[in-house]
Amino acid sequence: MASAEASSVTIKVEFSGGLELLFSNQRSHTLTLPAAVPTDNATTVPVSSTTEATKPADITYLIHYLRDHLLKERAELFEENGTVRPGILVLINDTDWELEGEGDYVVKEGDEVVFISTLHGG
Amino acid sequence: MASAEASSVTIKVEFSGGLELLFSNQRSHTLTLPAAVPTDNATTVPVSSTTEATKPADITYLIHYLRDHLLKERAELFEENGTVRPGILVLINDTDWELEGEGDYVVKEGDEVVFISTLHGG
Amino acid sequence: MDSVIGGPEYPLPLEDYKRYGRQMILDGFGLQGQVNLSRASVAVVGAGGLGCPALQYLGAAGVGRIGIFDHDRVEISNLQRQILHNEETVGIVNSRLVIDAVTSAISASNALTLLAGYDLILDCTDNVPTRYLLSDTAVALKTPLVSGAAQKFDGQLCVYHYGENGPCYRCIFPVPPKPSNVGSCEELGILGAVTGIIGNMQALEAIKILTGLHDGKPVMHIYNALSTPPFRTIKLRSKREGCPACGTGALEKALVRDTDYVQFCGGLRPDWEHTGL
Amino acid sequence: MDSVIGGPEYPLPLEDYKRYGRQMILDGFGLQGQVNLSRASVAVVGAGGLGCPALQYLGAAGVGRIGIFDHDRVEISNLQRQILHNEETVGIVNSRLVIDAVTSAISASNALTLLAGYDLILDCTDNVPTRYLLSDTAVALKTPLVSGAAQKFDGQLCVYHYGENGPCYRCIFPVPPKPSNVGSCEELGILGAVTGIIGNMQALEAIKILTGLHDGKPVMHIYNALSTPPFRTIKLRSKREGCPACGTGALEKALVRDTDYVQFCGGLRPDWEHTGL
Ligand SMILES: [Zn+2]
Ligand SMILES: [Zn+2]
Repeated sequence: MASAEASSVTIKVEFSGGLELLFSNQRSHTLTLPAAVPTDNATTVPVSSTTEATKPADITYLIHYLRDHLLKERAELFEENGTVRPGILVLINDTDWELEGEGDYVVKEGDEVVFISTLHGG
Repeated sequence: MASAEASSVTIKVEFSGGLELLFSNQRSHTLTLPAAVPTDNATTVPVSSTTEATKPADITYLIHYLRDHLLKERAELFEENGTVRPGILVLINDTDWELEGEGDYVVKEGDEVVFISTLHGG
Repeated sequence: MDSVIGGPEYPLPLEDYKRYGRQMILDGFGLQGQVNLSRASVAVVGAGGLGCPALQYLGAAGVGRIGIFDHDRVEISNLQRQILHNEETVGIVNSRLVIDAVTSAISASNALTLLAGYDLILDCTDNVPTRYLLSDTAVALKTPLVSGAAQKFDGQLCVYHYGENGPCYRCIFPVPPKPSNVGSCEELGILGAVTGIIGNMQALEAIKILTGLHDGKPVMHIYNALSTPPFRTIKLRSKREGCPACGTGALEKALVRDTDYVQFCGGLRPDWEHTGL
Repeated sequence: MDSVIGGPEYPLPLEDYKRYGRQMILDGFGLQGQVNLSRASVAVVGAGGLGCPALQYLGAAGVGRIGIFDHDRVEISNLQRQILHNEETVGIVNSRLVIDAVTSAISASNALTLLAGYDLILDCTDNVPTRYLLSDTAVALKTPLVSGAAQKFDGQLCVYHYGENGPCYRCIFPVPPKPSNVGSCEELGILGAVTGIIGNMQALEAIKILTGLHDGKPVMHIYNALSTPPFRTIKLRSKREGCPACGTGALEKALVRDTDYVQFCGGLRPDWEHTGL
C-alpha cells in the first residue's frame, strides 16, 4: 500500500448534463492515474524511468486521458484545444475549478472531479 | 497536533427539522469531545487520570453532552431515557445510525452527526 | 376505457406519441414506460400543499387512474375538474385519465378497502396517526408508499416499503412522537414553495417506480430552503425483522384493522398554542 | 393599487395576515418579509415547464406584480387568468396581484425597456442566445437573475449577479457552446416533473432574495432525477474582473444594445435531427 502511494492516484470522475452519453452512458467512473505524467500530456506512452520531463497528474492531463481512453465518440463534444469545450463546467470536490487553479490543479487521492454540460432547456 | 489526537476528537453536529430551535436556533455546531469519557456518560466531571472507568466517546455520550451543555430549553424534546426521543432520526456521515451501531458508534475525528426531527406537515 | 389501450399492436393511442413524446424519448423510459404509466393507478392521500403539485405532475405524465383522498377539502371535485382542464400549466392532460375524488375520512376500518387496487400510495397528509395508518395499509396491500412532509423551511421525502428489504415507516419510527412534540403547519408555519418542491418530488418518485427507473435503495431526502447545500440524501436501514407491520410474522391486514391509530400516537394532539412552545 | 398598502400603521390589508399567516410566522420572514413581497415585481421570462410552476408559487406567496414574457405562447393571457383563479391548487391568490402578460419577443433592442422596473428576473427560457441576453440585461438593470434550466432527467439552478461579487452568466460561461452542441427539450426529451422541481426552486430563490433570506453566496444547484443523491450544490467563482458584462469597465447597457446574440452564439442552431446526434 505505502509504496503505491507515490506512483499512482485514484480519483472519482462524474459526468452530468448529458456528457455521460459520450462516456458509455455511465455517470460515475473510478480512475487510477500515474502520479507523474509527461508534461506534454501524452497519455499513450508509459511513464518510465527515462529522462522525459514529467509533472504531477493534473486536471489538464485528466482531460487528455479521458479523451484518449474513455471517450467513445465525438471528441469535439468534450475537448477543444487541450481543455474542455465551451459550456462545460469542471468541479473539483464540488467547487468550480476556477477557484482551484483550473487545469493546473494537481489531483489528489480520493478527489472527485465532475464535468457538467450546461443545460439550456426550459 | 499529534499529541492532541489521542486526547480529543472534533466533530460536526447538525440539527434539522426544527431541532435547531432547541440549540440556540443554530443548525451547525462544531464540537470537541474528549476521546475517552466516563462509562456512565457523565459530562460534568473532567476526565482525569484517575482510575474511573472510561470508554471511547460514542454517540450515547454525545447525546448526553448535547443535553447537558448545548441544549437551551425543554430537554424532553431531544432526549429520553438516555437516547433521543421517538421521532428523531440520527445520521452518522449521512447514514442512518442503525447501520452504524446506534449509540455505541465511536465518534471519529471529522465525523458529521445529524439529528433530524421527522416532519408531519403537508 | 379506450379499447385501443393494451391492444398488442398499438399499445398507446396515436395521439399519445405526440403528447408524451418528450418523455418517451428519454433513455430507460420509452414506449414501455408510457404504457406502464397509462395502466397504473395512484392514490394521493391529502390534497393540500403536497398533494396538489403531485396530482398535477402525475396527471400530466399520463398516469391512467388517480385517486384523490381528502375529507377536509370537499372542493377536491373542483380540483379534479381543474387538473383535467389544466392544459396550459402542466401540459395536455390525457382525456382518458380517470380521477376518483374521495371525501370520506380514511380510517383503520376503511383504509384497506378504499386503497385496494392502487399500485402506489402517496402520503401527502399532515398528521402522525394517518401516516402510521397509511404505512401499515401500504404494507398490507403490498404497495410502495411515497411519503412527503413539510414544515417551515423544511421538507422530507422517502419511499417506504419498496425494493429488496426496503423499510416501512414503522421500521424507521417504531415509536410515534408524543402529540405534544408535534406541530402543525398552521402553528409552525410553512412556505408554500417548499410543499411544492416536495410534492413535485413525490410525483417524480412515483413516476420512477411505475416506469422501472427507481433504483430501489432505501434513502430519505431532506431539504431545508435556507441551508447550503439545501438537500441531503440519507442512507436508511433495511426493514426490521421484528417490525409489527412488515417484519417476520407481521399481522398485515389485521394490524390495520385492530389498531386505534389516534390512541397509538398518544391520543389527540393538545392545542399547541396553549402549551407554550 | 390598494391605498392601504404602504400605509405606515397598516402595512398590509388585514385579510393578508390570514392569507399569508403561515409564511409570516416563519423565522426571518415576518411582516417585513410579506410587505417586501407585496411591493416586489418579478419578471418571469418563458412560460413553459419552468415558468408555469414559478409563476404559481410567486403568485401564491404574495408577490405584488409579476410580468410574464413569452412570445411563443400567446395563450399566456389564459395563464394569467388561471393563476389569478387558481385558488385550490396553490392557495388563495391576492386579488391585488398585478400580472403583465407580454407576448413581444424579447430582443437586444427591447430587453432593457421591457424588463426595466422589475426587481428580479427569472430566466425560464429554452435557448442559449436569450440566456446571454437576459444575463447582460439583468447586469445592466442591476437586478439579480434566477436562472433555471432542464433537459432530460437533469436540472440546473443558479442565481447570477447577486450578493457581494456574485458572478453573471458570462463570468461562468464566457464563450457560448457551438449551436451544434446544444439540444432542445423537443429533441433530447424532458420529464415534466423535472421542470416542475426546478421552476419551483426558482420561485423559492426569488422569495428568499426578496425577503432578505438569501445568503448571497454564489452556488449552482445541479439535479439528476435518477442519481443518488439527486442534488449537488457547487461553489462558484466570484465575478471576473475582465467580464465584458459585469467586470471593471463593462459596457452595461451598450453591451446589450450592440450585441447580436444569435450571432454571438454561433448563428442559428442547425436542425438537430439532421445532424445525426
Ligand atoms: Zn416495517
Ligand atoms: Zn460577468
